[in-house]
Amino acid sequence: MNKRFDPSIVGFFCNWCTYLAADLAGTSRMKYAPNVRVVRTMCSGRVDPQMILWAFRHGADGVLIGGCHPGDCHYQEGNYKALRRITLLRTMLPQFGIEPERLRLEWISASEGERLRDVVNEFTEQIRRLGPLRKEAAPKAAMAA
Amino acid sequence: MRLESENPLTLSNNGSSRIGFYVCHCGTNIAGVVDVQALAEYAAKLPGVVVSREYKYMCSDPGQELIQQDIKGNRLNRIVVASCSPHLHEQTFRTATAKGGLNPFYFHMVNIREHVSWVHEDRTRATQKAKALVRAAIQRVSFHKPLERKRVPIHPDVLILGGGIAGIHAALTMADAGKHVYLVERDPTIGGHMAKFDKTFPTLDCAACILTPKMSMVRAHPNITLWTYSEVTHVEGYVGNFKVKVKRKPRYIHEELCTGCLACVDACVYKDARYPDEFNLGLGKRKPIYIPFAQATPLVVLIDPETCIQFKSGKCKKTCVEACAERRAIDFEQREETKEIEVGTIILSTGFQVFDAKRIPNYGYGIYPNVYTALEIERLINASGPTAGEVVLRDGRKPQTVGIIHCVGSRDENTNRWCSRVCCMYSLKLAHLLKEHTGAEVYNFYIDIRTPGKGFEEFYDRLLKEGVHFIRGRVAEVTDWAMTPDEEGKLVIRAEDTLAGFVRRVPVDLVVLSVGLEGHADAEDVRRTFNITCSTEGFFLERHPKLAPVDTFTDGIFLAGCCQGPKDIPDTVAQAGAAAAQCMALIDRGYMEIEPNTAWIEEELCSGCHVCIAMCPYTAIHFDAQKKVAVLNEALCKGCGTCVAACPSGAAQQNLFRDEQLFAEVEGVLV
Amino acid sequence: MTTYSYYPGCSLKGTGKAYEESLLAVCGALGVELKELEDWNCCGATAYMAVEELSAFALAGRNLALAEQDPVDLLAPCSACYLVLNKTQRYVAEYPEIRQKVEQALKAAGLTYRGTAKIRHPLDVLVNDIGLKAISGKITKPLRGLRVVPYYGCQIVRPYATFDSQTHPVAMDQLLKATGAEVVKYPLKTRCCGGSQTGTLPEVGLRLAYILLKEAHKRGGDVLATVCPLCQFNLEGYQDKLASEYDDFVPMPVLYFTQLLGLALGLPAKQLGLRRSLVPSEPILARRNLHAA
Amino acid sequence: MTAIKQMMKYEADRDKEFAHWVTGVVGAEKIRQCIQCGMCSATCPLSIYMDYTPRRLIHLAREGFKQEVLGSFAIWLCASCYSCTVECPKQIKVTDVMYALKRRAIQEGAYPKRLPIPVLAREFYKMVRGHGRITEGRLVFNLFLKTNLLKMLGMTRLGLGLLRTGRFSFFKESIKHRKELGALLDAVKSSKEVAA
Repeated sequence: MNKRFDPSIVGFFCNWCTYLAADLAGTSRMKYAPNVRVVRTMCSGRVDPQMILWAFRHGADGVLIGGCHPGDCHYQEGNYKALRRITLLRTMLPQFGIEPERLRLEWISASEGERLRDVVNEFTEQIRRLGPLRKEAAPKAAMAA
Repeated sequence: MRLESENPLTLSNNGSSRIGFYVCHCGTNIAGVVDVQALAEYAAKLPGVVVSREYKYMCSDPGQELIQQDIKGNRLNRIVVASCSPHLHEQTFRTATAKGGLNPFYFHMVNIREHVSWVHEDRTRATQKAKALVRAAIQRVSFHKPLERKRVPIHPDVLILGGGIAGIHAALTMADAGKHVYLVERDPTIGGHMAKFDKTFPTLDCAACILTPKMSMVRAHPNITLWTYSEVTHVEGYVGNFKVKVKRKPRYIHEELCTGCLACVDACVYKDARYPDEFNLGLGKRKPIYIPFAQATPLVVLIDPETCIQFKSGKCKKTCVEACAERRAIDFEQREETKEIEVGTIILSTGFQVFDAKRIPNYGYGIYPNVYTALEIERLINASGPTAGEVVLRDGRKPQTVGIIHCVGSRDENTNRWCSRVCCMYSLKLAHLLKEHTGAEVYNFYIDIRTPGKGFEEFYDRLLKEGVHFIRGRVAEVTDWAMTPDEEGKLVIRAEDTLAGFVRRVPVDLVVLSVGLEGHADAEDVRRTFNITCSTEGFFLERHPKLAPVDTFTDGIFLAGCCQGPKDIPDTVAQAGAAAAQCMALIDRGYMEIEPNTAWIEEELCSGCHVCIAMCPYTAIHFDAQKKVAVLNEALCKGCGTCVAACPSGAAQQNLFRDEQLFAEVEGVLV
Repeated sequence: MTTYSYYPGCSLKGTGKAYEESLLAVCGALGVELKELEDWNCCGATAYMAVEELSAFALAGRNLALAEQDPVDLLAPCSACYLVLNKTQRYVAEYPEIRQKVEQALKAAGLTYRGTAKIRHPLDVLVNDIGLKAISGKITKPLRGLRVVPYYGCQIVRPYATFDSQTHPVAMDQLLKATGAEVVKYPLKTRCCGGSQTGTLPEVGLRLAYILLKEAHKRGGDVLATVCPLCQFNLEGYQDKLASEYDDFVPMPVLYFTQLLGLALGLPAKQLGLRRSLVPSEPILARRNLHAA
Repeated sequence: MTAIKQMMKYEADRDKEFAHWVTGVVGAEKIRQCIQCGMCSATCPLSIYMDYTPRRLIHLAREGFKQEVLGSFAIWLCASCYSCTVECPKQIKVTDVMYALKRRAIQEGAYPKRLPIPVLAREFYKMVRGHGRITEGRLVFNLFLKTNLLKMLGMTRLGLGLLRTGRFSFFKESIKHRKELGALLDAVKSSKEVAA
């Protein structure tokens, strides 16, 4: 009976939407996988691609970024900028030996506690299926960070 | 490559930081799931940690004392508290840190309640996650720098959006306190839903009698600028300094010239009213030139271009203009105009809309003429309503039996899940009034009777005494399909009498649908315009259900009334008062301290690549041609950090979210 | 020429023969090709599903698996079949435990299931694929003056109203209007006919049929139009019994909507199985000067 | 003189296993959220005949009053019209719950003796197992033979009518791949035994 892989995932959550959705999930006592560890930023636009690679380098098996729905950004359009960066980065990840599926950007508003729960569970499962980030991948990522 | 050289771990224990760590039990809220003992022991061993304690309630005075004493006693220079969400108590602990003599921004908070103990069940794994988050915070806090809070002045004027009872009460409260209020209302008159009601529960005092005096006070008040038939189209700025654009729709009447004599209305070429009037929900008729109702405020007529001959064909005798020859108030050329105002605080009191009964076809609304919504009945029994208080069916008969169906569009996964909170009481009220007006036999079909307010249960008791029937069961359908002779020509209501345990068919003449309350169809647009949040149900979201019930997540914007969720008049007025008080607290202090999370640019690192300039949504960054570097204007920066993420050379940095702080945190959650 | 795979179900080969005949005739006249599903089996039937759910899912599953082998939509005229096939598809998708058992059973029968079949009802196809416009264009003998009561019954709108309103369906109303008939306003159009009960609890089934027919007559209907062989059988088959039990009962012909459409398209009575009625419709048609070709 | 029966219930009268079972039934996922509004009963065309309305059955079942539920005649009245399922404000699939109760009652032999339901099921199964299709005429015929002839005789006029109009065929409808179909049904049976 081998212990099943328990991925560690870094979540960069926007202070105005996804972070509050996580608070809401809490006050509503929803239950979800404990694998995502949240780092709060004021806006998904603050999430620097190097920060994501840094996370992969230091042992993250997946990275989840939570921002406001299109048109709802607290700072007008930081979420769009995040979208552009993440899309670009996803295309580069394979060069570091990292499957693009390990990086995900989701729009989760402050009222979507249930959605947060589902996204976290679903993403955790996805990463579990992908397995641990291959050892040789990390150093490659490090070069970039 | 930036951080290759300086690994946060080595930096974080350069000996300089003396960290105090505190984990809160929050009673059993946290301790019940997270092993706080183990957590404190774990933190104690982390580099830089000098003190590590667990305590029942960190937010309590003794809890905060603890921090202050340790700062002094153990010469702490960094504080980390693991408890609830920073949105709840970050301020509390920053203040405690400051009281201890440290710069409040040497503090960092870890959320192990909302994000851990309340959402996870497995004690081991929850504790494990908590440890990771704590380690991250402890690594991060070493990189914190002392910061000064920025103070922004609060413009003394206030904008109130929505002129129902909530907006009216808030406006008067502040105007009486000497604040200048802009009250903006979408309809041609203020008064909102309350103006349509006949009586109010449970006291049965007439709505108009208590509302209309307040309406005219608004009109007369020197400190209130009343803009009806107007909408807010654009909002920019932030707490203390909002710039707002207000669109004033044309009435085709010069408000300041109209005396409300209504001569024009009488003079209209249409001798009698023929168009469904909005105020009476189409139960009455109006002319193309009209006032919504007798006590409309302001008492200024308006012209509806959809129905006015002059607008449709341009060939009208314009008898109305003749009638107003003296004052020349009528102006077919009037155009929409836009006002720009500056205010420091905003109250949203945009109210609600009633559930559209057509969405439940089984109840026959719009199919059978004698099925009405509760709001329509309010107009029918209202002495100033279309029938002058006569409750008659569409064919003129007086109803002998009435069925009131509760929870229409409430407590139903197929339409709206929530309880609309006021329907039970207004249904009881209507039951009483209908019995009083018509002597009819009245049946209430309810799921549960909810009468938690002051004097509510007593009112319920009164209705029981009056012999109103109460049948506990959700109605399945209203139909004109008769099974027995006495059902012929009636509307038959079918429901299970759940207390009796069998299904009943009750033939009635009049069906009243107690429709629920929901957020306005365009609440989403308003939410966007003001940059606030909606709850899942489509009502505006308060900052905290208990501790900040009228605040929003946007500083300086407050909520009052049903736009935040269904509530009755007493609660609405109370909330409006609270919102007014919140505004005045800000105004009278004169300034607001805001998060010092602004960005800045390290000149010597800046390569002058312009990337950040394009990024900034507030044009806070410009290029210094001499120095060939980007320069950031702190006053304009709102602290999103987008420029920081974009800067290729690491010259752009953000207070409270510096690269090394975030990198250390990321590493911390992972080690 | 639009083509559909056609799943008759047991009733259309027995008590519902007239439905099959009229359906095939109408489709022929409208240029719709129906290919009978090769080696189809009993759908599993609601009555059976109630007591043997899994076997029913498996039986329906076989039909779906067979249908998937052809990309065209699957036409299921019997409401019971329509429901069971739909329900099976949804539940197999919704409940892993059911999926696993059904797939396993199909494997034993050498079949695989993907859940891609699109299950359609003729009413849906006629109104939404062929279109009322095209149909009214082909009407040669409009049913002027004939007062038709549109009766949908339960299982084409409940619980899966895929092409019409669950509570107030209108598709058949529109189609009948297109035939020139006068459509009676009928609040019981989706009320259960009790068909599945008549076999086991006659008094109950009969009572429900009585309620429907009585109201239909009260509202001035000449004939009642159905979309389901079970409803048709239950509403027509026991009218002599109803007459003997309820003195205010007046018999009424119960026709398939396809039979009425066929008449309007000028198709011969023989092709429409009109003579298979137990309550003959000829008298009322004659009274309204409508004679089948 | 009518016998006096104790109506009051002791906690010990609750069958917790049954209560647990019903919450696990397919379609009954939300049965605990029932607010007893009675929509299911009110919308049910058969509830006019029911000893316990669907609403009461739901509550009795989730509280574990097994005798009352399985002994109730109401569960046999369900005509599969799905009104309750569609209208339930808590989205409980009441029809499926009724089905599950029927099945449980049959398992435990707790069905009204006057009902030919198990016979019907058996006959139906035999015919499908054997031929893959139902020849209605034969099914009804066998069914009536195995239950009560009287009812059958009462129906002769209908029978004759159907014969006359060629709707009552005795000719066996049948599929080609009977062996496969047999295998399919056996597979279901065995999978059930595994489950049981």
